[in-house]
Amino acid sequence: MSAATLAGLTGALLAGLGLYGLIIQPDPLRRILAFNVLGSGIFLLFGIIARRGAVAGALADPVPQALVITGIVVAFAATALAVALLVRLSGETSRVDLRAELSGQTRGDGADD
Amino acid sequence: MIVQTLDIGLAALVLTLAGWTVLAQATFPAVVSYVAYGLLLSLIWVRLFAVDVALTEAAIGGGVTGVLLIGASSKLRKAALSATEQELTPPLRWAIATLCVLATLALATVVLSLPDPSPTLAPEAVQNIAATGLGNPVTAVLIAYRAFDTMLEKCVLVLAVVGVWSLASDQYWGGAPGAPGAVTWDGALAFFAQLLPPLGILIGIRIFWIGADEPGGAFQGGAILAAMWMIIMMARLAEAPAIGERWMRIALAAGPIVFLGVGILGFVAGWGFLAYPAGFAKPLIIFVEIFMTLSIAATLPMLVAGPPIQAPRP
Amino acid sequence: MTDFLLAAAVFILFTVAIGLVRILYGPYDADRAMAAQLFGSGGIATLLLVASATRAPGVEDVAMGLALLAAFASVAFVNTIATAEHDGVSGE
Amino acid sequence: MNFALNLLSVATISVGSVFFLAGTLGLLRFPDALSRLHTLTKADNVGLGLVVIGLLPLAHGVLGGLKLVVVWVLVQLSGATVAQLIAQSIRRNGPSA
Repeated sequence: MSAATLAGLTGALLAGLGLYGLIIQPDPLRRILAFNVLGSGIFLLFGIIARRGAVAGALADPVPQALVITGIVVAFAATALAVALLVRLSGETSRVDLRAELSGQTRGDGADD
Repeated sequence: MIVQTLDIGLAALVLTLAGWTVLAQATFPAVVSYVAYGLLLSLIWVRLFAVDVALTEAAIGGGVTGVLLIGASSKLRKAALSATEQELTPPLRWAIATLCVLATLALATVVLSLPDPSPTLAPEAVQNIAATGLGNPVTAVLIAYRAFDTMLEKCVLVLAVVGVWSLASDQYWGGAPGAPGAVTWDGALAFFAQLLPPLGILIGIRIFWIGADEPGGAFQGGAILAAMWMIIMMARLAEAPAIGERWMRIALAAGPIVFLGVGILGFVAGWGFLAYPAGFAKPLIIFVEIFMTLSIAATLPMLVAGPPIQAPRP
Repeated sequence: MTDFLLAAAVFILFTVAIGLVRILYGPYDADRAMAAQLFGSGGIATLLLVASATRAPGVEDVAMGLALLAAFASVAFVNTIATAEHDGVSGE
Repeated sequence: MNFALNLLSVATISVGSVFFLAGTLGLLRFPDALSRLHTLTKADNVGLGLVVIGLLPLAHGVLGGLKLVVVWVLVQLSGATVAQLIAQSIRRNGPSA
């Protein structure tokens, strides 16, 4: 098995693991972490596509690499915004539970992404 | 043979740390696991010969995100944890686990059935690179071939800062994020924060500069500059600036605005929106990248610092 | 020589990785920060060895980036304690 | 000459690896937080230093070698600072901090 395939399978496992954490973790900060694990798994899939596209003059296809770099930046921005929302929520209500505030309203746990 | 041991070991370690990040009982171990996980990811990116990505992951995954998350875990520790949260029943838990295993299997099937030889844009990227005057195809993709993505990414960063700031209470609008005062000029941390930035700024500028031809570039260099500003603020050698400061606003918006300005200039001058004129591409690209680097160096610390919590000075 | 470098990389990576169990089992948060710190320098050594063995270009810059930021997580950790103290809340 | 340099590399990198092992053992086996801190922040600095010395003959030119040394200096600086900071926090708050 080549290094690229191995990294790809690792990426698939990371994505599954992150997805699991995103669903089962009650703590929103843990969900943010799980979301980042999920994201990095997907980035690795891009990485192996880049590596498999290597040609003379480039050790890896630059297009997926550039997409991943953009992705890392955007994921960081989203994480920072989610963390700021969470800290603000806890400062306001002294709790990090999303459900109590949302009962009776539309259920939306999408603050994590 | 040994290379395979290394790759399998890296994969096993990265999965272990991801498992701890997701499943650890307490939050702090999960956060520390995630920091170590970021370091391992950049090793894996080096193994995939994606050094530009490894550099980005090293700057963001290990350093800046670590500071953000460790700070968050400490701030949230004081908040009452959601005790009312109902536990998931075991059958539901199993159902979720099965779903995630299926998702993993689907992705793994995709990985194993990728076409061979793989479709690639690398030849085109390498062939046309002379027109940009650059030597690093990844930078060429970011700043020339797919400039639109990069421009929007910079806009996303500015929007994220606006989003974070919009969480401020009304009385703090225009004030500074972070705790006030407590300037201590002695101690190990202050010494470190005085010694590191000169070297770090040099390395950051170098990584930005060589990005034209070798792994590196505006984002990676900017992230390192951002980290140097963060260490100065963490050591309390300088306070976080008020978000109402004009220079702050200009620094944040300069990157996307200059990028967009050059793009529109191309539209007006007839060589195309977000395109560069033949023969003059590289100087223009460097010009855009300088402002992007500065913007990133200003944006990342502001994202980590969070919304303002001090009233603005009159 | 290549094989030796890779073997040394594998050895150092796994050695420092064993130390990571302190992240899970602590017992104190300081131990967790220390484990991450040791893993940081071990990871940098691994990176340098792998880069030298596989001749991947530009990896020294990655190592410099990691080395610049090696202290950040621990500094953030110590800062959170200082902040907690300042607010009159001690650690756990 | 080349053989002698290779031998030097092998020797220093091997000894460096042993220091990493020592640091890990200290982190795992030592009874209290301060002694754990002591071993690990010293062992990993020496370990990395020896690995860097071993890699110097294989570096790409003077700039490559300089970068290796810079990496080591930076880790040294970080390790020393972190050791100070964590030790101070342990001394003030007890190990539970």
